[in-house]
Amino acid sequence: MGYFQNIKDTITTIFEGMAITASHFVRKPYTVQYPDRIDIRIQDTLPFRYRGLLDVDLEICTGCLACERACPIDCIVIDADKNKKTKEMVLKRFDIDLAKCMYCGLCSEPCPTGSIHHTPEFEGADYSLESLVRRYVKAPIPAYKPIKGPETDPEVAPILSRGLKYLDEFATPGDSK
Amino acid sequence: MLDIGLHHFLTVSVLVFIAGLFTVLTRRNAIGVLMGVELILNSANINYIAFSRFGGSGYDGQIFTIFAIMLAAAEAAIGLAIVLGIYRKFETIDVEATDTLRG
Amino acid sequence: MVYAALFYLIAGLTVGCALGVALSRNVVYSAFALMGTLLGTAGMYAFLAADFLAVVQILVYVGGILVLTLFAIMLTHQIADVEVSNRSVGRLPAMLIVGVVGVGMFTAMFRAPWKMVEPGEPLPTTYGIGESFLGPYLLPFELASIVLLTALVGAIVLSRKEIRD
Amino acid sequence: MRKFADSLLNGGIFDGMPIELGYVLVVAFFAFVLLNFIMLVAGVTSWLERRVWGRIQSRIGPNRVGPQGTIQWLADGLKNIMKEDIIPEEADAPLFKIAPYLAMMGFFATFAVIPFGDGLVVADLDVGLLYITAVTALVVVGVLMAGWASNNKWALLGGIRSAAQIISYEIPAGLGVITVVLFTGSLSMQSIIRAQGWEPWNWFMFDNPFLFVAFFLFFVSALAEGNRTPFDLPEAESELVAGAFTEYSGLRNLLFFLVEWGNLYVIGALCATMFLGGWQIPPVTENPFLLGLLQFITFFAKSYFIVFVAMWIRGTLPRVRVDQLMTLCWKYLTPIAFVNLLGAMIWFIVFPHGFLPMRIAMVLIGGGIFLYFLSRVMFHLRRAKPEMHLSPLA
Amino acid sequence: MNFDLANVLVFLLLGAITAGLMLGLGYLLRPDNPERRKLTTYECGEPPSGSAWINFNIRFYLIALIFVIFDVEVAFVYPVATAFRQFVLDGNGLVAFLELFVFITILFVGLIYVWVKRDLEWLKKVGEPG
Amino acid sequence: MSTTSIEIGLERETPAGLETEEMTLNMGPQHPSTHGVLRFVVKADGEIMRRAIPDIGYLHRSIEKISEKVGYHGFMPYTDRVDYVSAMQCNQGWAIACESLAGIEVPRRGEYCRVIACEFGRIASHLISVGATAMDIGAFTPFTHALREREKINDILEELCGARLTFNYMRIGGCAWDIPPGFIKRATAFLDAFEPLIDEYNELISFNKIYTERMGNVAPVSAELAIAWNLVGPNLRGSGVKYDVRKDEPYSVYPEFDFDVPVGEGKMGEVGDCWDRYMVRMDEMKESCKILRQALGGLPEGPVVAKVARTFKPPVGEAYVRVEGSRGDMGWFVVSDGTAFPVRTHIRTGSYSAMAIVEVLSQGLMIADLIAVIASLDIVAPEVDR
Amino acid sequence: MDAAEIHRRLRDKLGNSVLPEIKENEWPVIGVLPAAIAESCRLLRDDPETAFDCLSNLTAVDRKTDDLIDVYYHLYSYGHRHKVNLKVSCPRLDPALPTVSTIWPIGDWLEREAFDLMGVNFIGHGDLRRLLMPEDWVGHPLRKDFVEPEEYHGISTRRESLLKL
Amino acid sequence: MSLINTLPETVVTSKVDDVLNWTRKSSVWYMLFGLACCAIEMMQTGGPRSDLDRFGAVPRATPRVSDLIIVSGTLTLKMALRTKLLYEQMPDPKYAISMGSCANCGGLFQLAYSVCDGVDKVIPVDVYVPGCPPRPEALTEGLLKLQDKIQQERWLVRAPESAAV
Ligand code: SF4
Ligand code: SF4
Ligand code: SF4
Repeated sequence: MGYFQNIKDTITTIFEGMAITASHFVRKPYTVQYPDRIDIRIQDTLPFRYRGLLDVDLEICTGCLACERACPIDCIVIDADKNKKTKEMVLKRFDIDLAKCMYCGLCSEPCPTGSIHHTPEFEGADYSLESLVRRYVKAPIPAYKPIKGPETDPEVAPILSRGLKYLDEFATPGDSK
Repeated sequence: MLDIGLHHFLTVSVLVFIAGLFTVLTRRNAIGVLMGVELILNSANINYIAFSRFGGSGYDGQIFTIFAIMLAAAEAAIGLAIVLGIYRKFETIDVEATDTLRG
Repeated sequence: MVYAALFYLIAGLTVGCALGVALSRNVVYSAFALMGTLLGTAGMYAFLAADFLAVVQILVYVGGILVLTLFAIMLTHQIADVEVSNRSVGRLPAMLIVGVVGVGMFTAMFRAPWKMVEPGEPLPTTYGIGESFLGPYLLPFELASIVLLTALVGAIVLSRKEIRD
Repeated sequence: MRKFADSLLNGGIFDGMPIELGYVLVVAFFAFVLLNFIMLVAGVTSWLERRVWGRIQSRIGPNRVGPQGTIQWLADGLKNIMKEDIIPEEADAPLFKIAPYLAMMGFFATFAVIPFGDGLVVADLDVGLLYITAVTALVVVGVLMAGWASNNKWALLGGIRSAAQIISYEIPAGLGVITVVLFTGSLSMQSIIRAQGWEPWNWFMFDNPFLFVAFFLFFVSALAEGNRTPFDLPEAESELVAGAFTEYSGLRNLLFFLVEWGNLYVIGALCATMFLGGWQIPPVTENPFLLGLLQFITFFAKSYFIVFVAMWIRGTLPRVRVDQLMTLCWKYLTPIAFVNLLGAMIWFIVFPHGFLPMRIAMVLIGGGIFLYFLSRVMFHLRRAKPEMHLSPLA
Repeated sequence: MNFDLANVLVFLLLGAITAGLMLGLGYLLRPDNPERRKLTTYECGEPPSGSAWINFNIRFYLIALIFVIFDVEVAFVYPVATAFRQFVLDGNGLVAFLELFVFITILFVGLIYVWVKRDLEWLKKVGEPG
Repeated sequence: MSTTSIEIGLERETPAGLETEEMTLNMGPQHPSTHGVLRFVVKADGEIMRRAIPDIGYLHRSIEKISEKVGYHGFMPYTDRVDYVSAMQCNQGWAIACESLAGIEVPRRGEYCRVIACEFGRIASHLISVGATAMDIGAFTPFTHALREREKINDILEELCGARLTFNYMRIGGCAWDIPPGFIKRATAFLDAFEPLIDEYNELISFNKIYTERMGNVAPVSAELAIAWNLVGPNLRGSGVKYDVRKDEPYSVYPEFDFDVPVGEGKMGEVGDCWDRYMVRMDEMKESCKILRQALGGLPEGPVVAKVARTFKPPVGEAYVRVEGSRGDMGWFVVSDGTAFPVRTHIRTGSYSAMAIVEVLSQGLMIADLIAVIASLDIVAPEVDR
Repeated sequence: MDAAEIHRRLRDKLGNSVLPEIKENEWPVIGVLPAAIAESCRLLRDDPETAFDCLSNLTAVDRKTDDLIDVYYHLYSYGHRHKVNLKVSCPRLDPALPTVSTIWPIGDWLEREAFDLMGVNFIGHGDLRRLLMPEDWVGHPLRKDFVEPEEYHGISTRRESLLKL
Repeated sequence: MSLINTLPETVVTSKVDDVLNWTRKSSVWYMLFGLACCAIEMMQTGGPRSDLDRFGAVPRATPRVSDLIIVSGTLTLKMALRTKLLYEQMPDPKYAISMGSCANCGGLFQLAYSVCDGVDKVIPVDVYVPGCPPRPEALTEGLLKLQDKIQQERWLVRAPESAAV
C-alpha cells in the first residue's frame, strides 16, 4: 500500500543519506587554508600556463606592438619610438590596465619573445582602481633587439629562455593534412 | 491591601468584564466583537477559579473553567468561520450589514 | 510583599491590555493586546493555584484561539482597515452602560457575604483534574469530544461552503 | 531549587531582609547565570553547527576567530549589536519592535523548567512539559507579529508559514509527550527523569516499542517546531529569502537567531529528559557537588547529542514543501501518534511494571540498527576511497 | 508550587531586562543613519508592488482551525494521562482505557472526516476554491 | 527606477470578498534561488502561483553586437561569457561556425582536445546544475560536494588552458594549447575517483524520498510541448525525446565515440517532470565520463591547430551551426560579408527557450515548486540575455 | 526530405511568393517574400511530410549596405530530422512581418527579441514589448546606426580609460 | 544618541575600538549577490576549497543583515539601479567589494551598449579585485584586504582632524 511504502521509503533513503554524511565526518576536508596555513604558496602549485596577472619582461620586449594590436579591448598601451641616431627602439611607455584586462591570453600569443606573459600571480586586490594600472616603463629604455643564435648576455639569457618556454606552451599550428 | 484575597481577583475580573462589554458594544467589527466575548469569558473564568479556591469546592471550579475554555475554542472556531463567511458574502465585516440577511 | 507586587504587576497587565483591546482602533493591535490579557489571566490562575489551568489557558487561548484570530485578521486585510466611524453604540453611551453595569457589579461584589474558606497550600492540580475526568465528570468529558467534533465539522463545513460557492 | 535557596537563606546572608525578597534575589541570581548560559549555549551551538556542517560538506568552517573559531559567535553577536537598526517606513513600527522580544521571552521561558541536574532547575513546575508546549505559543505569536509588522510579502508569507507549521506540529508532539506521561503519571520534568534509570534499558526510549516510536514522533515534530531542516520552510533561503525576519537587521535579527539556536538546545534537552534518562548517572560518588557536576555533564552531553543529530540531519536532507509538511503532520504523524498512544495504553495495562525482556530486546535492536548503520558508513567510505582524517579539528 | 511559578516570573522579567540592556548597548554602539531609500521595503532589489497586507490564502486558516480543535483535545488528554497510571495500578486500567479510547476515537473520526473531505489537501488547482 | 513592461500591466485587481487577493511578488533580480540575475514576477494566491512571468535582460551584455566590433579571433574570449558555466562548448560553437564559413578543417588531435575539454566542461556544468538544484530544494551539502568535484575539474582544465572558468581555449582551426604531459594520467585518475561519487551523490540526494517528492510529478513537460517551445538538450531529453546533437547531427569527432543518450522515464512521476530533467543530467555525467575515457585513450598524434591567418576573413555567406552545449543545442549563426568583422552573430541558447516556457509551466504550482522548476530547467542568466 | 523537395512543395502552394532559387548550405536557404512568411511556416509545420515542429532560431540581420533587414527562420523537424532556413528581406526603414508566434509558441520571445534589438515589427504578435532592454530604452541597439546614449538614469555610459595619462 | 566617533583618543578607547573593529572584521556577512561569471567563482570561494566561512564570512540572503556586498560580475544598466537600491537597503556599516574586471571598470564589456562601466559609478567601492574572473583565492585576498581596512577604522574614537571630511 502506498501509505506504508512511503513511510518505508522515507526511512530507508534518509538512513542511507545519513550514512553518507556520517562518512564525511572522517573524510579529510578539501579546504586549502589560503593564505597562511598552507605548505606551498598557491602560486607555485598553478600550472605554468596559468593566466593570472599579466607581467612584462622589459628586458626582452622588442617593442613590436604585436600585443597591443592583438588585445581586443585595448588595455595595453605602448609608446615605442625609434631613436633617430642609434636606430634603436626606445620604450617610453608600457602600461597595462589590469582592471580592464580579461586575462584571455591573446596578447601573449603573438609576442615574439614571450616578454608579455601571464604569471600565476593572482593577488592584486587594492583599494583604488588607479593602482591596478601597471606602468612598467619608469624611464625610457631601449628595446631588446633579437640576435641570431642563442642569447649571450648573461642577464638577459635566463629571462629570454623563460619567455621562449612560455611561448612553447602555445600550440604550433600545423596543416591539418 | 498587601494580602491578596478574593476581592482582588474579583476586581480584576470585573474590570476585564467591563472592558469586554465595552468592546462588544462599541465595535462594529465582527472580529472585534468576538474578541470582546473572549474577554468576558476570561473574566468569568477568573471568577470560577477564584471562587473555587476561596470557596473550597475542590476541582469543580477548575473543571468548569476547562470546559469553558473548550467552549471558547469551539465558539471561536465556529464564530470566525461564520464571520469569514459573512465577510465573503457581503464583502464587509460590519455586523449590521448582516441585517440584509433578514431582508 | 513580593507576592503582592507580582500580583499587581500581573493584574495591571491583564486590565491594561483588556483596556487596550477595548480602546484600540486597529484590530491587529487589539488582537495583540488580547494576548496580554490572556497571559495575564493565566497569571491570575497561577496565583489561584490552578497551575494546570494557567498552562492550558496559554496553550489553548494564546496558541490556538489567538493565532486563529490573527490568521483571520491577516486573511482579510480590510478588517484592519475598517474605520469604526459610526458605531453600533457610540462610545459615550457605551461608557454609560458599562459604568452602570460596573458599579452594580462592584456593589454586589463588595456587599455580598462571600462564604470563604482559608485557601490551603497550593497543590498540583493536574492529577486531580484527570481523576475527576475519569470519575465524576466522565460524561461531560466524553461529551466534550463530541462538542469538539461538531465544532470541527461545523467550522470546516462553514468555511468550505462559504469558499466554494 | 527551593531546598537550595532555603539553605542559602538560612546561611544568614540575607538576615534582616523580608524572606520573599531573599528568594527573589537568589532566583534572580540563578536566572542571571542561566541567561548567560543560554546565550553561551546558543552561541556555541551556532559555532558547532557551522563546524559540523562544514565537515559534512568537506569544508572546515569558522576556525580563525579565536582558537579554532570558538569565539566566532561572540564576534557575530557583538557585530550585530553594532549594526544599524532599520525599521522600514512601511512597517508597523511598534509591533515590529516588540516582536523579537516576544519571541525571545517565549524561548527564555522554556529554560526555566529544564532540569540540568537533580536540583539544578529554576522551577520544577508540576506541569513542566505542558508548560513548554504552551510558551511556544509566544514564539508563534512573535513570529507572526514579525511577519505581519514588516509589511513585506516574503516576511508575511514566512510568518504565516512558520506559525501554521509550529501549531500543526504541536499536535503530534503533544501526543508523543502524552505517551511518556502515561508511564510516569506526572508532567513534571524531574519526576519523568526520576522514573528512568541511568542504564539504557531503563530509558524510556527503550522501554517498549511504543515509546520508541513516540521518541521519533516527538523528535520529528520538535524539529518541525524548531523550524529545523527538513522543515525549515519559514526561512527557506531559496524561496522566501529570510522568511519572517527578512526586514530585521542588527540586534533584532540577532534575537531571532538566538531563539533559533537556543531552541535547538531545548529540543535536545527535551528529548534527553523524556527519552534518554535525563541527568541519571550511575551512583559513583557521594559528594553532592561532584554529583551535581556529573549530572550536569551527563545531561548536557545527552542533549548535545540530539543537537548534533539535528545538525547532521540539516546537513543531509532537503526541505519539504509546505503541502507535504502539512500532509506529513496531519496524515502521517498525527494518526500514527494516535494509534501509538492507544497501543502504549494497552501495553501499560498489560505490563504495568514494565517488561524487562522487551527492554533488553529494544536495546539490542537499537544496537543492531546502529551496527548496520556503521556498516553502511564503511561501505560508502570504501567506495569513495577518500583521504581519511579522523581528528574532529581540521 | 507558588515558589516555582514565581521563579518563572522573575526569570521572565530578567530576560526582558537583559534584552533591554542589550538594546541599550546597541543604542550606544550602532550608527543611525536612516535615509529614505534605506527604509524602503526589500523585495529582491525591486521596488515592491503593493502592500503585503492583502487578503491571504484561506488554506492556512483551515489548518489553524483544525489545530485549535485538536489542541483542546490534547489539553484534555494531558490530565487524564497523568491519572491513567494510578488507575492502572489500582486495577481500573481497562475502564480508564475504554474511556480514553472513546474520547480519542471520536476525535479521530474528526480527523478522518477532514481527511476524507480533502481539507488537508493543499495542492488544489488554481481557481478551485479552498 | 526604470520600470519594466511587466509593472505596467500589474495594476492590482480589487478583490471581491474572501477571494484571495493576488499577491504580486518580485522574485529576483537579487534572490538566492534565481542563480544570477533572473527575475520572476510571481502572481501568487497564498502559496500557489497563478503565474510566474519571467523578466529578463538584467544580464544583457550585448555580446552579439560586440562580435561586430572585435572580429572573429577577438570574439573567442567573449564566447566564454555566453555560458560561463560551461564555456568550452561555446568556444567550440564559435570555432565551428567560423570554420564552416571558411571551410577550415581541424586536425584530428585538435578535435580530440576539443572533445576532452568539452566533456570536462559538461561534467562541470552539470555538477553545478544538479548541485544547485539540490541546494534550492534545501540540501546544501550536495551542492558543496558538487563544487568540490568541480574544483578538481577546474584544476584539470586549468592545466589544459590556464584558466578556471573563462577558458578561451579554442581557436578557429583548433585549440590554443596542446595537452600537457601527464595530463592523461591525472584526468583518468580523476575519472576513476569521480564515477563512484556519482553513485554516492545519487544515494545522498537523488533518491531521497523528500527530494523525489519535491521533484517528481512537478511541472511535467510533454514531448510535444517541449518541442513546440524549442526546449533542447537535457530538458528535451527529460521529456523523453531521444535527441542529442552529438548523435543525431554529428559534428567534430563524436561519431567515433560510443555513448548513450539518457532520456527521462518518469520513474518518480510523469515523464518530463523536474526529477526526470534532473536525472538526465546525472546520467549524462556518466556518459561524459565514458566519452572522456575513450577520447583520452585514443588520442591521436599531430598538431592541434590548423594554420589560420591572423586576420581571419571568411568568404561572404552565413553559417548556422549547432553544438550540444551543457544546456542543450546551441545555435551559432554568423553572417559574414567578407571583411574581418562579422555582420551579425546570433546565439540561440538552451536557457532562452527554457526561460520562456516557465510562464506556462508555473501555472498552478506552489512557490516552492517554481524554484524546483527553474533549477531543473538549469537556466543560466547570460545564456538567456547574452 | 531534402531541401529541393521542400522548396518544390512550398512553391506549389505559394507560387511566386517563394523565391525560385535555393542556396545549398548546411541549412538550405529558401527565400520567401515578407507577406508569405507566416503562411509558408504554417504550411511547413502542418504538412505531415515536412512537419517542421520546431522553430530553432529566428534572427534579424541588418544589411545596411543593401538597406534591408533580413530575417532568418531556422526550422527543424524532430520527426523527420530535416531542416530548412527561410529567409525574408524587408525594407530597413519599416520592417514589418506577419508573426509566427501563433505557429510556434517560442516565436513569441524570439520575435520580441528581434523587435527589441532590431526593430522588426511583427504584425499580429499580441504582446510586442521590449524583452532584453529596459522598457524606457531608446533605439534598437543591434542596428548598425545605433548610437549609444550618453547616460541612462543618471549613470553615464562612458568611462575614461585609466591608460590616458 | 550614539557614541560613535565622539570619544577622545586614549589608550582605553583605542583598545576598545580595536576590539570592536576586530569583531566587525571577524564577522563579515556578505550578501548573496551574483551577477555573472564571477558569481560562480564567488560560489566556489564559499565552497569547500576556499571556504570563506573560515574567516567568519557567511552568505546572507537579504541586504538587511549583510555587511558586505560583493559585486561579482557584469553590471548592466538595467541592473545598476537595482544594485544601488540593494546597497542602500543595507544597514550601516556597509562595505562593497568589486570583483572582476566587469565590476571594476566594465572590463571587456566597455564595448557594450548596455553595460554600466564599473560599479563605482553607482555605489562606493572599498576593495577592487582584479581578474576575469578572479580565482577564489584572489577574492579571499580581497576580503582580507577589506578586513585590514575595517581594522584601521575608527569606531568610537573621534577621527583625527586631518581625516575628517
Ligand atoms: S590578456 Fe587579453 S585582455 Fe588582457 S591584455 Fe592581453 S589580450 Fe588584452
Ligand atoms: S611585449 Fe612582446 S608583443 Fe608586446 S611589444 Fe613587447 S615584444 Fe612585442
Ligand atoms: S569580470 Fe570577467 S568573469 Fe567576471 S563577470 Fe566580467 S566577464 Fe565575467
